[in-house]
Amino acid sequence: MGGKYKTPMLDELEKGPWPSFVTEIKKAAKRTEMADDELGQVEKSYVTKRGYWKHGGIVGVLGYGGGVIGRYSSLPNEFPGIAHFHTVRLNQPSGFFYTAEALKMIMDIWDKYGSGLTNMHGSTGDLVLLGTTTENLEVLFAEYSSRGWDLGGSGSAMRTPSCCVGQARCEWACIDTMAICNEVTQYYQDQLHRPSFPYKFKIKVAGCACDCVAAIARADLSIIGTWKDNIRIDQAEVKKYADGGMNIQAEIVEMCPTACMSYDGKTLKVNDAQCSRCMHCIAKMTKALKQGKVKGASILVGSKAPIVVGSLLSWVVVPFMELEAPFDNLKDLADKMIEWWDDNAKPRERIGELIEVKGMRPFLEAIEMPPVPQQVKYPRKDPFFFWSESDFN
Amino acid sequence: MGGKYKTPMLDELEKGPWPSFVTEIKKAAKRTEMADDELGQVEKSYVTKRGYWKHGGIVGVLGYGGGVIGRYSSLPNEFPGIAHFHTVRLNQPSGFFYTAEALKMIMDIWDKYGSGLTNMHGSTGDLVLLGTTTENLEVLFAEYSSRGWDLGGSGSAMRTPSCCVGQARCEWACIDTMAICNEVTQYYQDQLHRPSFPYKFKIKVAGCACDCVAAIARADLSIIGTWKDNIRIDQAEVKKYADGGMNIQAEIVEMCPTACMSYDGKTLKVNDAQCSRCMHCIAKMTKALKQGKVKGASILVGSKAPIVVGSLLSWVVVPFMELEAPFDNLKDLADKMIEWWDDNAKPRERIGELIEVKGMRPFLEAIEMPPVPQQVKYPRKDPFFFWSESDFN
Amino acid sequence: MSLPERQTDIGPPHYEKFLPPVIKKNYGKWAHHEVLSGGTMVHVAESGDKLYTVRVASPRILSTDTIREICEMAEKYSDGYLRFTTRNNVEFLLSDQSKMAPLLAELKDKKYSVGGIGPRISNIVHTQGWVHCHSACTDASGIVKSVMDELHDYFTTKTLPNKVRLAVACCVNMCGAVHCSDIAVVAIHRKVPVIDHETVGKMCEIPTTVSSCPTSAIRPNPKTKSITINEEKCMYCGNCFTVCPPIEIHNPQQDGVAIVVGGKVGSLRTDPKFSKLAIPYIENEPPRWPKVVAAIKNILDVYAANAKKHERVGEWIERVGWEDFFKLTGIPFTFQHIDDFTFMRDTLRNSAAFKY
Amino acid sequence: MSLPERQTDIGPPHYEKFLPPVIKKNYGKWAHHEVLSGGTMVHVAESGDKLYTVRVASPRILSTDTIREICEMAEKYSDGYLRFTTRNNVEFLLSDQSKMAPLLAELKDKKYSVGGIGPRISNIVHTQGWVHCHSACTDASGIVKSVMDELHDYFTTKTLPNKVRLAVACCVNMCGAVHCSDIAVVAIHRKVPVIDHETVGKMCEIPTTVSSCPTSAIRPNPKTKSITINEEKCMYCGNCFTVCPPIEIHNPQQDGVAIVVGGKVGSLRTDPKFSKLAIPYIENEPPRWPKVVAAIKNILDVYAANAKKHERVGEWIERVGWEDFFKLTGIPFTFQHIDDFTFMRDTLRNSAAFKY
Ligand code: SRM
Ligand code: SRM
Ligand code: SRM
Ligand code: SRM
Ligand code: SF4
Ligand code: SF4
Ligand code: SF4
Ligand code: SF4
Ligand code: SF4
Ligand code: SF4
Ligand code: SF4
Ligand code: SF4
Repeated sequence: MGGKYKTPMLDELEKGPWPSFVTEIKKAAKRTEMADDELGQVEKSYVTKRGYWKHGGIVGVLGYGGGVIGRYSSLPNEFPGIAHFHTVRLNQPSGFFYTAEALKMIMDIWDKYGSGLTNMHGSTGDLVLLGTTTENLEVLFAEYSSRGWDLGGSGSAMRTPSCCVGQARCEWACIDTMAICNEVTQYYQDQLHRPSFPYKFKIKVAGCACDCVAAIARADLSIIGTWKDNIRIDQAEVKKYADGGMNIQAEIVEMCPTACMSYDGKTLKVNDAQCSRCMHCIAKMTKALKQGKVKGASILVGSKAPIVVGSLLSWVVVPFMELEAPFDNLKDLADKMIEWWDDNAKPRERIGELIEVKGMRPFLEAIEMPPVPQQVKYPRKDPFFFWSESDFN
Repeated sequence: MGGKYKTPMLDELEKGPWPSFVTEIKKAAKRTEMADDELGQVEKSYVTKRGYWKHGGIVGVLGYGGGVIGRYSSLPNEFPGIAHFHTVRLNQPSGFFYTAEALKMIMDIWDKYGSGLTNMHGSTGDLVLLGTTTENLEVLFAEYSSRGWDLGGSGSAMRTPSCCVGQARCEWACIDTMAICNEVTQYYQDQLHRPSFPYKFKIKVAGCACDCVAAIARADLSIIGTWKDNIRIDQAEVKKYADGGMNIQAEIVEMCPTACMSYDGKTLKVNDAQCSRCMHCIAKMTKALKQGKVKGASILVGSKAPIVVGSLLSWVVVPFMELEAPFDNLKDLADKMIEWWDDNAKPRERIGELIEVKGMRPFLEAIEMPPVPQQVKYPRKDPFFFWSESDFN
Repeated sequence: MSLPERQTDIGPPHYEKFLPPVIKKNYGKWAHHEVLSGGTMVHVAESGDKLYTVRVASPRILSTDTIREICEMAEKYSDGYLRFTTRNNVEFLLSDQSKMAPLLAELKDKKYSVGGIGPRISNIVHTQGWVHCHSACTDASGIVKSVMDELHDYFTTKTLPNKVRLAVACCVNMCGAVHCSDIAVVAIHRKVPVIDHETVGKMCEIPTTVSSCPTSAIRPNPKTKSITINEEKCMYCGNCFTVCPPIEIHNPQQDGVAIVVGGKVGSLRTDPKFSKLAIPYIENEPPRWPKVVAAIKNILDVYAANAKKHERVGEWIERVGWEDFFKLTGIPFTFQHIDDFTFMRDTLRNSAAFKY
Repeated sequence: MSLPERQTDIGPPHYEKFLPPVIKKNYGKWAHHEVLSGGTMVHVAESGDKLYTVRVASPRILSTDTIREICEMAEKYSDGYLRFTTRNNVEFLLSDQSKMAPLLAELKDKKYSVGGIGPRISNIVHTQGWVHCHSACTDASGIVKSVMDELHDYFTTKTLPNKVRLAVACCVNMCGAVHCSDIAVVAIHRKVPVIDHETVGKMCEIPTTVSSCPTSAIRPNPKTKSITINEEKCMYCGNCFTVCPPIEIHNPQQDGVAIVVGGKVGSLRTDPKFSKLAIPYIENEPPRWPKVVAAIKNILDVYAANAKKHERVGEWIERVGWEDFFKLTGIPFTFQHIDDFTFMRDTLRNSAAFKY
């Protein structure tokens, strides 16, 4: 099989040092007509500068409302192999850890029923299997689920949670990101597989303010590790950095956003009361500086892509929360958020958008959080504000 | 006359070192029933915690649509002296300069026809005469105008322009604020006296970025002096500041917003290419630092109080413009702005609000200004933007 | 007595008529200045000429008597020349240094306050209040007097890290410069307006009234030929009342003031800033508003103790963070502080780094 | 062949199954790490145990063949353990240092790129493009390949002031992390959609279509039983097309990409930032988008030459100002750069201090 099409445009993209997706498609095209026709259609797109995909219809597996994105070529006669070309979202293990054995099993099944192409991983976090037909869906699902692999989310549902590598490898993880991610994924299985929300709801967990999973920018519920007590300093290691050529004054002290550090050429000091726990100094001097020991997470809410009211970053709602397995406090909180959102949102309204419409107060009241200064960059400016009867007592 | 009322509440406000407005009202109350009844009514307000003024009716002088704010007590039987209590706005001379002679003349006439109370000055800039009757308006106007004093603005009109003291006394005035203010006041006499705009339009002129007339915060058209070339440094004077105890590093160099200054204990240097002309260093070291010699103004547009879409600060539209008498370029520009606003605004819509509704582009096109980076703090974030046919050529 | 002949559209007299000779001569040619005391300064021209300024407090509401008194002092000491500042102080403009001491003596004698120059508190920008405006929900002059009595030393002698600009607005129209002041007072309502349906029907244009409401809280009520207000949506701006007086927004028991902080207008060091809400409500307590005075004093003291030299109130707060502002001042943080007006988006914290 | 028994709602397998023993043992007890080269690092546990990571580039679209090849290498060198990163690179997790050199040799042999660790460019976050999405107005994978070929040295060896995160979104839905990236590409339309009135009437729910438009550009047209679009108001977001396919937004001649810059998500030093518009439009030039590549290269070079150590792109720009960004990069400033979307207010400059 393979080689049905001449692809002079795409061939250009096999040149150069970066690994080529064209090479990948060609590899699969040697084995599946799907991948071969995909190659042909993409080549055509490169010539005409437009895509040839129809809107997805609703396809899926029995009892589930999501996990599969229906996709059909708009040129099924020209490219019959991709008349159906649905993607299957397999829920990745937290932290994207695999064994070769498990991965090969996944690939074997995929070669049997799909295009032989994958996305490792989708932007939300799923292991995306790229291209199969409607009739293969049930079989695929049976094969995978019987081996312990389930589908991820799509549609107006809980979406597949994801997280940074966290305590598995990182010295800065203030929370067990992978355990949290796994726990909420399990806890919300029903909501993940049966879309019943006003719109999508995403959860991402980062172990510290570096936010290696971009939680603050692309999760309705962003959980970010932090600490409360003092930074621990090993002055001997500070000296080693200085000896190693680091300009501690310029690179660390002057870049501290709160100007709470000082260095006299010997001792590095932090005025912890002023520290905002931004992670800069710790990240750049990992051997010398350690976070405090009272660890937990900040809970932020609302980020999303720009469609249609403009992109949002998540907002702080709970500045600090201890998070220990089984994370019931977190699940409670998320439940309250979702319930309020579900009760109040219009269709296709994300939780951040709803908060903008309703204001923070009803949201905070719903999740039973008092107002605290950490929730704002600065207080309101204009003198137009509401009073409730409860404020008068 | 005077002393009709017991004013125990207001009497409290005659105590203490700050000059007392109550004492002022009492002084006038010795001579006019108006001021005496005013005293009585204000005392009543102090007791009941509410005002007793009706909405202003439309009153004024023949041929003018503004300059007088009609005001009537809602308790005319109780306080007959202030049944009418209109204010008259006399257009102040630029810079609020007076001779004792001129002021006394103004007071003499006011004592004849009004309450004997004034506001020196109103927030917009007018010399406000506080309290007279409808029947006295024409007489007052004849008396004042025959002596060279005219009314200021009110209503949906050009409002009385005002300015900082500028070159009359200040070493930092990059433009002749008083001449500009006087010129635009004269140029817009018709629009000032005959409300024909969608809403109020205010002009304020400050000689430099200190903005001693708060132009950027409360003028539809804010004119702020600036310069383009290099800051001039007198190192001998720098030394004197240092010798005098100034911590140049902390107070000047580290407070420079662009970090473009350096000081080695001897020589103070400015990297002018990076300087934003914020005025900090010059203001704090006036003997040592002088602005460059290529002077002019930045033109900003749109500030206003919060009613009803939230307060606005003026936005930069023309970063630099030379301004020499008779300031035709400025008048042209203002004309274009006003024309666009007049053509497009709804009633009670300020020019800043209109720009928000229509976008900057039509406004800049109307005033024939190209887009430049100085107009924005930062470019747009979301990928939703318009294209005109003209952009495709 | 026949009227003198009226003239129209002549505009104000040209300022040149009122400039002292030393200013005319050195106009645009000033070299530098020096602050001599809390209320005096000298400007030196390139020519070497000097202009001495003596600044005097004014309650802004001035009787003709007081103005005449001031004029007489001007005639005695400054050749009759004087001016007012953009913050409503009076300035005597002296070219003769030897007249300064006697002027200051007479001012002291007559109990004028000399001050407001340099890193101090100057006059409070304020507006009409109960003295003249139908819209007022507090009195401006009374608050100003009470606050300035308390802070008087900061006007005359004591210094602060930088200028501190105070303002009072007697309603949310904010005729004063409250929205960009270091510390300011703005009067607010807290209750939905009470409607006199009969009068509304007669006196007001319903569509104008409906559209006056920024939050769309008002709907026409064809039955009563009046309007109804949605209590959930009204944020007491009073705009409907301005357009239609029978919609009574005043509520003496519930009206009061809010304190806002951290604004500025100059572009020195940092961009001009809007004032932000510090205290959402303090009741009206005429005649001397003790809680308002104490609140302002507290904020000022904390600023004075914590800011760096040259830092304005807003610059200090932005450096230490609003978390610290609330902690240091002990002001409680409430739901009202969290913006829910149109532009709340950028006021909410979208960062994992903050203080406790 | 009968199907194996399906299970539901089991969720993903527990990650513990896939953790190498050294991780299980030292879980949550890592002490520090060291970057050894552009694509290798070692994490040291409190126990002294070490974990070596070798990071390898991936085109994200991977064939099962390649994944099997990677698995085989993992079996050979890292006891079968591997992971993927949040930016879609592959990481081999070695507990035995001696296996690193042979792994690197085999990777080199097989033409894998090792890199992306430290102050470098890592993989470009991107999404489906013409490969799979109906909404795409450019191809994502092709741009990524073209750009990464050009910047390859910055992945493997060369360093930059800090990490530079690149992203590509193939439409304004922005499934990639474009809105908070150092430098990113977002595909845009520039023409009002063309409506197939007959199909619209049949296929689409008119009220939903009307309300899908964020700028209220769409009105129902009862005559055609379709809709009309107000050309003045449409800003080509494509939301109507998502809701109602016969509203054709694609226009191959006019579709293209915009370049945005200065975003980030971490809270280190400065708050997370949105990316801002740098270049409003570059035409689609498959197969290798030379203008896009050149534009990104230019911005990156200017950043590398001007930023301080540890400054991200957005931090550098905010320090020098956007005036300087446009001057230094030579990118023309256009009307499109000036925000006129809902929240333009705070993007306009309200200060008298700026650079030329
Ligand atoms: C597959 C994936 C891109 C990828 O190649 O990785 C993807 C693909 C699509 N996204 Fe997405 N989104 C994907 C992650 C994202 C992300 C990133 C994330 O989740 O971290 C975002 C930005 C964050 C967010 O949610 O705001 C994202 C924001 C959107 C939006 C805008 C939503 C919004 O509220 O602003 C849409 C539009 C919509 O929902 O109608 C959208 C819609 C779509 C659709 C379903 C297009 C459509 O309208 O039908 C795409 C299907 C493509 C296809 O045919 O395969 N996709 N989408 C990602 C999911 C894979 C996975 O499960 O792991
Ligand atoms: C007299 C004065 C206050 C003072 O004591 O100094 C004043 C008094 C009034 N202002 Fe003002 N405004 C005065 C300067 C201002 C300023 C400051 C300025 O001009 O620099 C502002 C803020 C800047 C601005 O224009 O936005 C100001 C913003 C308002 C507003 C809000 C306008 C807006 O678009 O946001 C209103 C409401 C309105 O126009 O309906 C208003 C309305 C009023 C009215 C007419 C109340 C009304 O609705 O009828 C007040 C009449 C009071 C009276 O009975 O005497 N006044 N008003 C000031 C004019 C005196 C003068 O001519 O010198
Ligand atoms: C007289 C007056 C102008 C006028 O036309 O009337 C004036 C005069 C001077 N100002 Fe001003 N400013 C005057 C209102 C203002 C205002 C407007 C306002 O307060 O509403 C501001 C803006 C305040 C703000 O940013 O919110 C203002 C911000 C400044 C600054 C900037 C202070 C800072 O560092 O932020 C300076 C420079 C300085 O003090 O170093 C300055 C400096 C000066 C100098 C030194 C300029 C000079 O060389 O002559 C003048 C005397 C200084 C003084 O009073 O301490 N002037 N000055 C105004 C006096 C008002 C008063 O009675 O107190
Ligand atoms: C492996 C990964 C997490 C994962 O679960 O997969 C990861 C791992 C590490 N990150 Fe990260 N980051 C990873 C994505 C991110 C992201 C998310 C993204 O790019 O979408 C960010 C946010 C970027 C942003 O702000 O826009 C991120 C911002 C950081 C930072 C902050 C950099 C800064 O100064 O702004 C650090 C600290 C540093 O580099 O000094 C950091 C540091 C680290 C450390 C050193 C943490 C540690 O001690 O283990 C890890 C290796 C460093 C490296 O790659 O240079 N990591 N890191 C991700 C690797 C992606 C890749 O293949 O390149
Ligand atoms: S977010 Fe923090 S804890 Fe997680 S991998 Fe990155 S640096 Fe480590
Ligand atoms: S964590 Fe950030 S704020 Fe705290 S000391 Fe380090 S650099 Fe400063
Ligand atoms: S604005 Fe500038 S020029 Fe005008 S008085 Fe103030 S400092 Fe002088
Ligand atoms: S004017 Fe401002 S930006 Fe320029 S050198 Fe002085 S302090 Fe720095
Ligand atoms: S602020 Fe309000 S109450 Fe005070 S003068 Fe202005 S309109 Fe009247
Ligand atoms: S007070 Fe303001 S918000 Fe309330 S009904 Fe009147 S106009 Fe609307
Ligand atoms: S960014 Fe747009 S085109 Fe690309 S995958 Fe997402 S929805 Fe499809
Ligand atoms: S493309 Fe967007 S803006 Fe244009 S009509 Fe469709 S929905 Fe409205």
